[in-house]
Amino acid sequence: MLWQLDLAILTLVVIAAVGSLMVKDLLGAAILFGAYSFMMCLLWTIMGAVDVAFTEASVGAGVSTVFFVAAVFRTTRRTKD
Amino acid sequence: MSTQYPALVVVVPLLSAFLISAAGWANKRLCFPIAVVALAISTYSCFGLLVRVLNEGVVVYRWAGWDPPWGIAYYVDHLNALVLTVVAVVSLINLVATKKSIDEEFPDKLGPFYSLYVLMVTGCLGIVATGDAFNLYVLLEISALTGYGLLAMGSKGRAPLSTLNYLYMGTIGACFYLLGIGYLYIVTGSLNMVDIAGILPSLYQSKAVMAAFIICMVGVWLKMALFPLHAWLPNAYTYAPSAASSLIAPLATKVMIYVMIRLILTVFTPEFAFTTLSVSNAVVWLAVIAIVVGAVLALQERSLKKMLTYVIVAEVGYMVGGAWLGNSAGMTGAILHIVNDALMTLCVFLAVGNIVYKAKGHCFEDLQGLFRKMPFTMGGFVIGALSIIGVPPTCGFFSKWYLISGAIKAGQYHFMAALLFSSLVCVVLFFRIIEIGYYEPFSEEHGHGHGHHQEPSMEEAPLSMVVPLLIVAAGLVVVGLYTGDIVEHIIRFAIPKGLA
Amino acid sequence: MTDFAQLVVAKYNYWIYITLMMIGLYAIISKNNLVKKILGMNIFQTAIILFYVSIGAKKGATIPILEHGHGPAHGAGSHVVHAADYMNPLPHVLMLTAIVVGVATLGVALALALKVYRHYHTLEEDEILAQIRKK
Amino acid sequence: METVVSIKPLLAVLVSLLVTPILASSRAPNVREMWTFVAAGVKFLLVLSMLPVILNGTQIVYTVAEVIPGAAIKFKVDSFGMLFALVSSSLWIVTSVYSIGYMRGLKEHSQTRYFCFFAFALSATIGVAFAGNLLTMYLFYEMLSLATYPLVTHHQDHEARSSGRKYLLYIVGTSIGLVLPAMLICYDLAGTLEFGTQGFLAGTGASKSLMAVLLVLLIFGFAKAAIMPFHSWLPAAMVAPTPVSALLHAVAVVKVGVFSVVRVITEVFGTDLLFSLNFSPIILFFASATILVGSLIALSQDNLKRLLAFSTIAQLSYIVLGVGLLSPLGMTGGMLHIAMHAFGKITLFFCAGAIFVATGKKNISEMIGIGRRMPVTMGAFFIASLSITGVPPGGGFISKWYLVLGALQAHQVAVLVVLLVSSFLNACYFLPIVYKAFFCPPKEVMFKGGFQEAPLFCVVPLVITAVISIILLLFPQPFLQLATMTVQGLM
Amino acid sequence: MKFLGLVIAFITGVFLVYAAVDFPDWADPESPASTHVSPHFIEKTMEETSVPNIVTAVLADYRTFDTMFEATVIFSAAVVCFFVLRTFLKKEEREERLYRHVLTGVTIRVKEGGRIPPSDDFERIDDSWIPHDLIIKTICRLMVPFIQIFALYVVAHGHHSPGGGFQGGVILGASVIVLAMSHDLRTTLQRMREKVVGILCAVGVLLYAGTGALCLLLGMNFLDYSALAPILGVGPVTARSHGILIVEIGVAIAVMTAMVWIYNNVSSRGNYNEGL
Repeated sequence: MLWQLDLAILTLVVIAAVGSLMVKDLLGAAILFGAYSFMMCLLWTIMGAVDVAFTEASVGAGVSTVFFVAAVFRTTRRTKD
Repeated sequence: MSTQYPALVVVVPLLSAFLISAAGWANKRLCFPIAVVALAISTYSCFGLLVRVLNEGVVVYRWAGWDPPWGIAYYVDHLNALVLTVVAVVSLINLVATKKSIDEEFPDKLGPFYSLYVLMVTGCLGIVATGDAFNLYVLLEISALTGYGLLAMGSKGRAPLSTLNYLYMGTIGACFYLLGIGYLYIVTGSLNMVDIAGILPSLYQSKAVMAAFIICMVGVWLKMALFPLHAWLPNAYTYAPSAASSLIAPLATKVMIYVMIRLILTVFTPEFAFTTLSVSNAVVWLAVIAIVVGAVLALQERSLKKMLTYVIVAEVGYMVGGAWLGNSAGMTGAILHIVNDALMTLCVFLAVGNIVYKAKGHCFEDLQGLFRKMPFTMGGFVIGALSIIGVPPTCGFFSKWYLISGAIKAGQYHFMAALLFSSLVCVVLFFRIIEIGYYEPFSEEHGHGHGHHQEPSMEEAPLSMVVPLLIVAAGLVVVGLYTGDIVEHIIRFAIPKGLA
Repeated sequence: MTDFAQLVVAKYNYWIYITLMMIGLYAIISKNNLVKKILGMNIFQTAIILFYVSIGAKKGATIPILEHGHGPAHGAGSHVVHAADYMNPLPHVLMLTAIVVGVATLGVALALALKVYRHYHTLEEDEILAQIRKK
Repeated sequence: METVVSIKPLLAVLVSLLVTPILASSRAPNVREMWTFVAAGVKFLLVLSMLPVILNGTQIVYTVAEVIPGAAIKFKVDSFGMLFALVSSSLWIVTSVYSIGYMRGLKEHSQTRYFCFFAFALSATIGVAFAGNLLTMYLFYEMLSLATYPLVTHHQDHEARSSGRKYLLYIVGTSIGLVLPAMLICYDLAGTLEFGTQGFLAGTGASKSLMAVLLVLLIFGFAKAAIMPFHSWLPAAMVAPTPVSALLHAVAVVKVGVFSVVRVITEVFGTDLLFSLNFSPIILFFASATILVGSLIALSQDNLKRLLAFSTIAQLSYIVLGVGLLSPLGMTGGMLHIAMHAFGKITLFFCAGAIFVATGKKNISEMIGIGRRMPVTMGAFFIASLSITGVPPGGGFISKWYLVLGALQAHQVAVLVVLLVSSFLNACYFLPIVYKAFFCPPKEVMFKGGFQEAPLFCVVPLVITAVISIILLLFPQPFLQLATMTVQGLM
Repeated sequence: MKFLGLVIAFITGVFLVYAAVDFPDWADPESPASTHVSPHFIEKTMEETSVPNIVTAVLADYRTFDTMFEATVIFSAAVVCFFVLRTFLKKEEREERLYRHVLTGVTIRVKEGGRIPPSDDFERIDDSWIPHDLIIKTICRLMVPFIQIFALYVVAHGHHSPGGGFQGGVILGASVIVLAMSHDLRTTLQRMREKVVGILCAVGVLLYAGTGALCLLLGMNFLDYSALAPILGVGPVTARSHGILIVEIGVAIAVMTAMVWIYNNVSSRGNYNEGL
């Protein structure tokens, strides 16, 4: 595998994580978290952990995000940090 | 069948959990019997397992028929067998004792409640029985998740909030443990405890191993609420439904103590923990602080249940300190105290459950005149209290005895002082309760009441709640009298010869 | 300097996972919003999963699915397999479990957060504590 | 010394414990008190049945459970324990009679609880008497503290609560704070807690300073002995009903404390060890101080029960003093004083209670001329006070006599002085009461009407005990023999 | 608090970095992790379980005990969500309800005790009702079957390709969730009642654990699939392969229903109205 791609995605992952924690809107945070999970899943595909990546794609990027969105819809988007 | 005891211990409750959850949709009244039968079978096989271990030493069970380290195996030795038995017995008694309050609190959710209850027990049993580091993590999460569910159904608002904090802390703790196991895996390449223990000695100098040990310990401490990581415990247990708190308070922390001792004794050897890694003094000091802080915080509480939770924090200090004294007496005390503390915590929490069931509250004001109202409950409570204080012949005294003598042997006199201090504080704590129940509300005309005390306005809790409580209370004394045998025939073998 | 660079590159994944863990830990401890804490918690968990998967990686190896695997079992059994050709499957297995545990925890946490919101009508911890003190 | 194994000690302890459920469940008072008598009688007979064996110089041992290696829960009946057991079990019968009269006379509330815990306390007392090692003694000592708490605080009012707090604070606080660590250190040193006539600390080459610390911890730790400065629970505990004060705070509780201290001196350390370490002055100093100060405070008391309380404090230290002399005669005197003082002091308490029942008076200043009203009671009071003071025909004379001889034998002139002074003080605070009771000018008499005694249930017991304390002067057996046997065993 | 968090996180980080220096280099074939236990899996899987996908083999056979509890975790999470969130509206009949006439879009308000003509062109709605977007509705409706077929493929083909019970189950669940999101919760609940979800969730895990119990009853250790050989009428190795398939199906059912169950409770905050 090419390690440049590896490094790039690793960096992106960190950015997505920080972003999802920084953004002042829970819905945005949830979406960014989905992006984060998907980056993660790509990363693992690169590392050859196909099953883990598959699971993360379906669970982490898919269902988890849905749960977050549902919860945010049921509560509030407002957040102070 | 006796070869299958290790499987039955865990599998029967597990299966019954699913059955209960399915049956709950058909007929609510089926749930309780299934749960009782399952836990009874599990308890029975625990005793059978204990007997087998006493007769023929370590029992190995290969799940799915694969040899370790490739498959997952249970290694049941004296330590596991003892703790397994205690866990099973405690959960069974509590299940029977709290039926009435459960029926009252969750009339339309009996199915899920019992299924979660049994799953929680399964998790604890599995944690104690397993010999595979990662399997332990999964079971940890099961017992934790179900525990969150049970705790969250208490008082509106406060309970979910405190449970959520518990969830954060618990997840961090479990993740730390997982991380530590990862560190072990990266240097040893194995997940089987015995296998790891075989590989490690050549690597004791590696920073990774040291880190793995410390990370695991921090994770475990976080889950057992050792000071200063205890903040989540009091609220989580206080606002929980009484059935849940009287299950989780005795089991959760004790099981984590067991995990700590298992890690110290089996995965990492005592030499590594106590000599190679020179942190034991610091940990003992931490335990001392935990005991003192727990006792002091308990003093300032005005709610019985919350006071007891702080007592638990102090008790955790006992066991951690005893385990880290680094000599066999202290370790004996710690292991013995796992048993005793589980029983006496169960005893007092059952009593609190009865009080809440009748007096509809656990603040000090609700306790007035309880000795006249519910004498049997208070009798059980007093015995539990005496055991926590450490009055012979209740079992609490003897584990305290071993802990203190371990402290003397190790020359850790501050630990001894802390234990005595907490005993004295416990005297104050519990006799304050007893005074409130005994004197208040004060009668108008002084003392020589002309028969106005006489009328026994007894409103005791139902028999199904009182009898188990009294059984546990009697058990405290019995266990105390049989301390000698327990130590002689079980705990002595659980402690490696290397330990001075 | 060069060997330091070597160190950085050779263990780049480990550094990243540590960074992610620090982020997650910081979020759990010091974020004020309950859902943000839950986010931090999940980041924390995925960081550890990343760590494990990094353990499993192996230079010059392919994904842990045997070639010629199709076809009848005994036939394929005869085909000889070299451990060096395939990734280490064990961490992957463990992490499947870990991911599922993660989503389970997430579900429970969100449920609790909903219950808290139903009672206090806010997700901000300080506001909730203020309400509790007011009572 | 040969030993026989027998379950009798356990039975003697348990008999009153087993009867408590029956007491608690029995509705009719008569049935309840009948059972009390049954228990008391059986207990006394059991103890009595062991007496001949002991007098033959054999010991009875029985091990209940081997809880900790070297420290089982174990009973050992030797001459000294037998002496104490005999006193307390015999006095329980008398006190039961008295309690009935007193409690019914005052229509006290929740008498069932009272009788239950009374029985409970008695089994704890016998347990201490027959304890075979320090652990067992500690066990029953704690049990006694907890069993007496509801009795002390029987009235359940603010006063009872505050004094109950004081009681617990002193008794339990000292036993956990001082005895427990001392016991553990002993265990760590010796590896056993078995009582031995040579003392189990003898062999262990512990430093003198450590020994001194242990001695102080143990002597003050058993705070029921009320050695100053750990004495002030005793006057506070006088809020209890009089029978409780009578049996527990004149006989059972305080004597248990003293008994434990004597055990510590004789069988934990052993006389030889103390002698070689020359610790006797420590004990003597504290004991003498307690005697003098206690007597002086007693002088200034007006409330009769408080006066008796302080006199008790002083008298207890006689026993410690006698044993602390480490001379054979002195020890004999001390041990004998357990019995003598018990009979004398319980009589005095009975009298105080009888006066209270009959007239409702608590203070001495209100009892002028009461002799005309209650001659029997005051006569018994007179005899008992003589016995306490140590003047014939009171039985106390013998024990005092031995104490004096022991002081001479140990060449402790100071102690001799202390004894004489305190006897004088005793006379000073007892005799005026009797004098005012009988020989006061008619115009000062506070009681109109003629002869009117307390209920029969109250009067008979105090007469009996008074008579016994006279008889003990003439026939001090078997107590004297038991004491001498013990001392011979120790020396 | 923020500062404390920073400090703790920083300390942890430094500690971990300090420890990580001793690690074997990343992806080093000679690291103990790749040389101690895993080679056995890689080399023996085929002849011991005849499953080419090593991960599946290890997951569902070598460490199947873990996986059973993994399924249990999901199950318990679902039960917890139900237990914590679900609120049963007792007096729903008495308060007024809204019905919408599908064809005309007329909304009628039924007072308590009132009835509507028994015809299926009325649908029950909440006051927070928003008209569904036709495009989304139609497209999702078209997508769902394909998603589900793919999911089934993933479950069935887990032996030979990435995937298996979990992934398939999650995707199945996702298909239902998509339906619930594009329409509303009631539509889904009409297709899949809560009771069905609850029972299926338990049955799925029960299938897994029950297989293990069956092996135990057949005289082998718990979950030792080779005990199934006589029943399935194949050799022990193939029996293992089949056993793996059985438990994967169980996991799929459990995970799917669990996901749906959690979603139902979370999205409707426990009172099963029309959800998102």
